[in-house]
Amino acid sequence: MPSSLTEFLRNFLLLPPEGSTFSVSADRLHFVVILTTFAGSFGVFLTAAIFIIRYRQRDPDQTTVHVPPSRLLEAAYIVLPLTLFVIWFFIGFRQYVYTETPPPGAMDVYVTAKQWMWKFTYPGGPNSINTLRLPVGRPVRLLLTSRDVIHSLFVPELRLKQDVLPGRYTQTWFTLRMPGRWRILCTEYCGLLHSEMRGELVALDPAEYEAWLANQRQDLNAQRDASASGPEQQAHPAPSLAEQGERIAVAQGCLACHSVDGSRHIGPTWLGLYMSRVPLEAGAFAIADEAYLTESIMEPDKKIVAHFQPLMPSYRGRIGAAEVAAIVEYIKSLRTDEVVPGSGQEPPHAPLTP
Amino acid sequence: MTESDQHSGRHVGPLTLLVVWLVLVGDAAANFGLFHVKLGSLQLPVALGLATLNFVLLLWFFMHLAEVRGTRRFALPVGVLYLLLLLALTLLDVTTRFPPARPNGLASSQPEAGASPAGSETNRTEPGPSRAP
Amino acid sequence: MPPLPKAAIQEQFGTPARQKEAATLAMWVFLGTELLIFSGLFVAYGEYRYTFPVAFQMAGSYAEHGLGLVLTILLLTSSFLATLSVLAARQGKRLATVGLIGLTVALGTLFMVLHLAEWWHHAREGALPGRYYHFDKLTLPGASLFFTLFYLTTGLHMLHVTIGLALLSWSALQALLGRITAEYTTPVEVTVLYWHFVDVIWTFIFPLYYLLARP
Amino acid sequence: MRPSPLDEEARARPNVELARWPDVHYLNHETSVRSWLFTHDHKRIGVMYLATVGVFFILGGIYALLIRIQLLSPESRFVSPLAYNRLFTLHGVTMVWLFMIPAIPSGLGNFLYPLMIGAKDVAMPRLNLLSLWIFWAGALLTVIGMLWGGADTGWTFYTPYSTTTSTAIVPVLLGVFVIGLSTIATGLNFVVTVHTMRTPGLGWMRLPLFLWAIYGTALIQLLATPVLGLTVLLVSIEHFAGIGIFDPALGGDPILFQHLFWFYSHPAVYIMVLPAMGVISEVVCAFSRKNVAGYRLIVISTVGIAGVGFFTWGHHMFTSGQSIPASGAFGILSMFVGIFTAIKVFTWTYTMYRGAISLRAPMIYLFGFLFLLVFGGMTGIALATTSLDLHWQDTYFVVAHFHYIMVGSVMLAFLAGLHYWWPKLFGKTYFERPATSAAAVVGFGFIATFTPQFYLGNMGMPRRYAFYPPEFQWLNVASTGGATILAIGILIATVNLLVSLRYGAIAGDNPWGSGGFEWMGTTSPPAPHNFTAPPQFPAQPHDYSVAPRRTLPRASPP
Repeated sequence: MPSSLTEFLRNFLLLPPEGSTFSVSADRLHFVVILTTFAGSFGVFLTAAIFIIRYRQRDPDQTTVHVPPSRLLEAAYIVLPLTLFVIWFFIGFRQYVYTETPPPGAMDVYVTAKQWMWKFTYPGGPNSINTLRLPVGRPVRLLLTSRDVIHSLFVPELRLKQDVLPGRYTQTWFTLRMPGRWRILCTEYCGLLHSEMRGELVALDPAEYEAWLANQRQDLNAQRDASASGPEQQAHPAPSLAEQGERIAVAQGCLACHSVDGSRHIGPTWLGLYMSRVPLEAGAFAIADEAYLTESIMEPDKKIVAHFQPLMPSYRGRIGAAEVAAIVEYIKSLRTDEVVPGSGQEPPHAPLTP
Repeated sequence: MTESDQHSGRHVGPLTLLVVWLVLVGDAAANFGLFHVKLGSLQLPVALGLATLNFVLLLWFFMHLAEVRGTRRFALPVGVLYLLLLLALTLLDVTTRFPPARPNGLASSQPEAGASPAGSETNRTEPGPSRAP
Repeated sequence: MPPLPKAAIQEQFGTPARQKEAATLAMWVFLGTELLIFSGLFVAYGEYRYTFPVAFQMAGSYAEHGLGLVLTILLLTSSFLATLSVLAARQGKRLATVGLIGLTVALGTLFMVLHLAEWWHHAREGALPGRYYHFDKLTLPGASLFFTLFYLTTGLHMLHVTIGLALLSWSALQALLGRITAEYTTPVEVTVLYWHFVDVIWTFIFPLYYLLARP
Repeated sequence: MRPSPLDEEARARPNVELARWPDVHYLNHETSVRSWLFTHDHKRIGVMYLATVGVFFILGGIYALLIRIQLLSPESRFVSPLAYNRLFTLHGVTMVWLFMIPAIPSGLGNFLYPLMIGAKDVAMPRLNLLSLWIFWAGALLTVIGMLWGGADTGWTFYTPYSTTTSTAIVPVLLGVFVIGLSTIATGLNFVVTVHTMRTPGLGWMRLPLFLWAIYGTALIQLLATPVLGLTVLLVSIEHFAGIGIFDPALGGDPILFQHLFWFYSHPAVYIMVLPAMGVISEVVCAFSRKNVAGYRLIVISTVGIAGVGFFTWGHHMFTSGQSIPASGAFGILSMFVGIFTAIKVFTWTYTMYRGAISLRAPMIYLFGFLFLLVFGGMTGIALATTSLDLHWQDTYFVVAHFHYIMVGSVMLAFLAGLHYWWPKLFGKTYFERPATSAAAVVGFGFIATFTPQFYLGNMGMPRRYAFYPPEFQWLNVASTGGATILAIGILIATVNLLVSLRYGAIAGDNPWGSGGFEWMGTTSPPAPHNFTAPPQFPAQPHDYSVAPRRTLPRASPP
C-alpha cells in the first residue's frame, strides 16, 4: 500500500502513530479487514434497501412464489466469506506468533505491576516507576509479573498489549521505530483506580538512551556514596541488578552451600550454571534458564540435580520476586566461556551491562 | 414416531445384570490391583481405561441405554463429548504455555522446556522420572 | 389397560407413553447437564495434575486406597440393586420394589458414612483445602490443590448422593403407597437413572483420587 | 351498525374477516393475583417473564445513561470511581443475566413455542413455573447484592480481583448461580417439549425457524450454564474460604477461571443472539410475505452455531497469557463459527428478493438489526484475527463490537418481535406511526452511541475507565449524545406499546395475514389451553403462495 493511502486510512480510523515495527504490519491487515467490514455491512444494508423499494408490497394479501437461491449462490456465500476469514486468520496468526516469540538477544526489561502503578527494572539497574525509557531500533522483551491482581500493559502506539498475571510471568516484545512519548495504559480491570494506572513509554534515540542510562547509574552511585557509612566502602561501578543479587545471596546464606568458582560444595556451583544442561536424577536433564533457577529457589525439591541431596529449604515467602530476579541476574553474570550454548552466538537474555 | 416405542429394544434380564455387576466389581478390583503394580506413566491411562469400561457398562446395561431409542440415547454422550472438548482445549493451552506462564510463575517449568523460554513444544512428557523423591 | 393412578397423566400429554418418554428424556438431558457441572472440576484436576505432577502423586499416595475400593463396590452394588428394583416395578412386584430400593438406600447411606469418616480422617491430619492446609507430611506446593479438588469433587458428588437418596426414598414411598404399578413406573425409573449417574461420576473419581502412587 | 370501509373490504376479499375479540382467553379466564403467580400456563409465564425483563431492561438502560453521564468529561466527579465501578458491573450483570439471556427465549419463547408446535402447554408446566420463581429469586438476590454493598468486578468476575475485592460479591455470584438454575430448567423444558409435544405430523423440517432457534438456544443453555454455575460457586467459595483453586499464591491458575468462564460466556452470546436470529427469520418472512430462502441452510447454521459456538471461547484470551497453539486453535474455530452467521444474513436478504415488503415497525427494526449484525459480526471476525486483537482487546472497540452484535441485535430483534407478536400476546395492535418513528430513532440512536466507541477503541481507550485522558473526550460526548437519542426512541416505543394495551385497535387472530404457525388455529389473545381442536398447519411455515387468512383490526373496544 502506498504510504499516503495508509496515512489517510490511519487518520480516518483515528489510529495512533505507528510506534513499533509490528504496528506497521498489523495496521496493513487492520485496514483490509475494516474496509471489508464496511463494504460488507453497507453492501447488505443497501441490497436490503433496494429490495424494499423494488419489491414493496402492492396489496396486503399479495401472494409470492418461493424463490430458493441456486446451489451456486449458496455455495458462493459460504465459500467466499470463509476464504476471506481463513486468509485473515493465517495472516493474523503469523503476526501473532511473531509478536509472541521474542528474538534471541532482545534486551530484557522486567515489569512489575501492582495496584495501581508500574515498576520497570532494567537488568543493569536502575528501576523506575511508571516511566519506561527504551531505545529506538533495538528489540526489547518485557517480562511481566504482577504483585496482586491481573493487569494488562497496553501501549496504543505499539498495537500491543499483554496481561500481567500474579505469581507467574508473561512476555511480549517489540522494536520501536521512532522517538516519542506514549501512554502506557492498564487494560485489565484491576479495581478502584484502574483508570489511573497509567505510565509513560519514552522512546529515545539509542545515544540519548545510553546517556540517560549512564546518568541514572551515576545518580544511583552517588546516592549510595552518600548513604555509605564505612570509610572503606569504595565507589563501585553502578550497582547492577547482578550486584544486588550478590548482596542478597550473601545475606540469605546462599553462598554457604553454593560456590561461585566452580568447586563442588553442598549444592551445585553457580559458575557457568546459567543456560547449562543440568543432569537430574534418573538421567533427565534440565536447562538452567530463568525458569529453572527461580523454581530451584522457590521449590528446591522439585528438580534435584543428580548426585546432590535434597537439603535446600524453600525460599517461598522468604524473598520476593525482585530479589529472586536479582539473584538470577547474579547467577547469569557468573559465566565461563565454555558453557555458553550455541557457540559463536550471542547468549540469549544477556544482562544489560555496558 | 420411533421415540415412543420405549421397549422396542432388547430387554436386559436379571441374569445379565448379575453378570454385569460381577464384571463391574471385578473391573474396579482389577484397577485397584494394577495400582499396586508400578506402571509409571502408563498408570493414568490404564486406570482411566478401566474406569471407562465401567462407565460404558453402567450406561449400557444398568441405565438401559441398550433399550432406549432416539434422543435419550444421545443426551449423556453429548455431555461427555462437550466435557472432553472443554478438557482438551484447556489442556492444549496449559501444556503449551510459555513455561513461566504456568501457575507459580517461573517456578514450575518442565525440564525440557528450558531450551528456549518462548518455546512452545507440545511434546512435553508427563510425570517424568526426573523429580525428587 | 387398567386406569392409571390419579394425577399420573397430565393434561398436556396425549398418551401415557408420551408422558413417560418426556420424563425419561428430561432425566437423560438433565444428566448430560449434571455431567457438565462436574466438568470444571475435572478440567481443574487435569491442569493441576499436569502442573504439579509430583505433588499430586505424593498427595494421592495418602488417600485411603482400600476404602476407595470399598466405596466403589458399595456404589456398584447399590446401582445393581436399583436396576433390579426397576425390573421388579415393571413386573408390578410392589414389595420387591420397595425392598430393593430400601437396600439401595441403605448401601448409599453406608457410603456416605464411610466417606464422611474419610473426610474427617484427612481433616484431622491437616490435609485441608487451600489456606487451611497444614498436613506436615507433605509440604510440596500444589499438594493443597489436590486436597482442594478432592473435597470439592467428592463434596459435590456427596451432594448428588444425598439428593439421590432423597429421591430414592421418595419413590420407595410412592411404591409403598401403591402409586407405582406395572404400567406406571416412571418415578422409579427416573430416580434410579439419577442414582446410576451418581455411580457413573464415582467411576472416574475412584481412579483419579484414590489410585495415585508415589512416583 | 352502519357498514364501514372495513366491512366492505372484509366482504370483498374471501380470506379477510373483521377482527373479533374472543370471549374467553388466557388473560381473562382467571384474574386473581394468585391465578397468575401459581399458573401453569406457558402464556402467562411468558408474559410475566416479559414484564420482568422489561423492568430490568429499563433499569439497565438507566445505569447505562449514568455511565454515559460520568464519561462526558475526562475527570468527571459525577460519581466516585468506586461507584462507577459498581455501576458498570450493575449494568453488565443486569443486561446480561436479567435482560438479554431470558428476554427472547424465556419471554417470547415461552409464550410462542407451544403455539407453534400445536401443543396445549409445555412438557413440564410446573417446572416452567418453578423456573420463573427461581429466576425471580435469583434476580432479587442479585439486585439486593448489588445495591447492598455492590460488587465492583465487572460482569466477568475475573479472579484474583473478584476473590480479593472487599465489596459484597458473593450475593451477586449466588444470584447468577440461581439464575443459571432457572435457565437450565427453561432449556430442559424447551428440549423435552420440542421432542415430545409436537402435534402429530409436524416433522422436524416443518418447524418454524423461531422454534429451531429456541431449540438451539436450549441446547446451549443446557451444556454451558452448568459450567458457569460451578465456576461462580468456586469463586464464591474462594472468596470467603480461600481454597486456592484460582489463587496463584496457593498454586491456582487465574487463567483456568477465564477458560471456565468463557466456556459459558462465549456460548452465552449465542444464547442471546440465536433467539434474536429466530425472531428475525420469522419477521423477515411475515413482512416480505415470502417463504424463507433456504430453510435447510438456516437450520444447519442454527445447529452449527449451537455446536461450534462452544469451541471458540479462547478468542477472549489472546492477550491473557494463553499459549500460542491454543490461540491458533481458538482463532481458526472462531472463523468457522462466523460463517454460520454470514449464511443467515445472506439468506434473510435473499428472502426479501421478489417478496412483497411492507415497511412496518418490525421491518424497520429488522433493517437496523441487519446492519448491526453484519457490522458487529464482521468486527467480531476482525477481533478474532489474533494479531489485531492485541490492539483492540479490552478497549472500547470490544465494547462497541459486543454492543453491536449482542445488545443491538438482541434489543432490536426483541423489539421487532414484541411489535410483531404484540397482537398475539394481547389482542391489540400498537399505533403504527409512533412505532415506526421509534424504530428509526432507536436504530439511529444505537448506531450514534456505539460507532464513536469503535473509534475510541482504535485510539486506544481501555474499557472500564472512570477517568480518561482528555483526547478521548469529543468521542465520548458524541457517544453520550447517541445514548440520549436511543433512550428517547426506547421511551417512545415503550409508551406506544403500553398505551396500545388500552387504546389500541382490536387485532383479531391474524392482523398481519402472516403464514407463521402461531397465528393459525388460535385466537388473539389465545384461549386458556391454546387450541380447541388439533391444529391443521400448512406443509411449510410462511407459505405465501396462497394468501393466509387475515383479520382487519377495528377500533371499537371489546
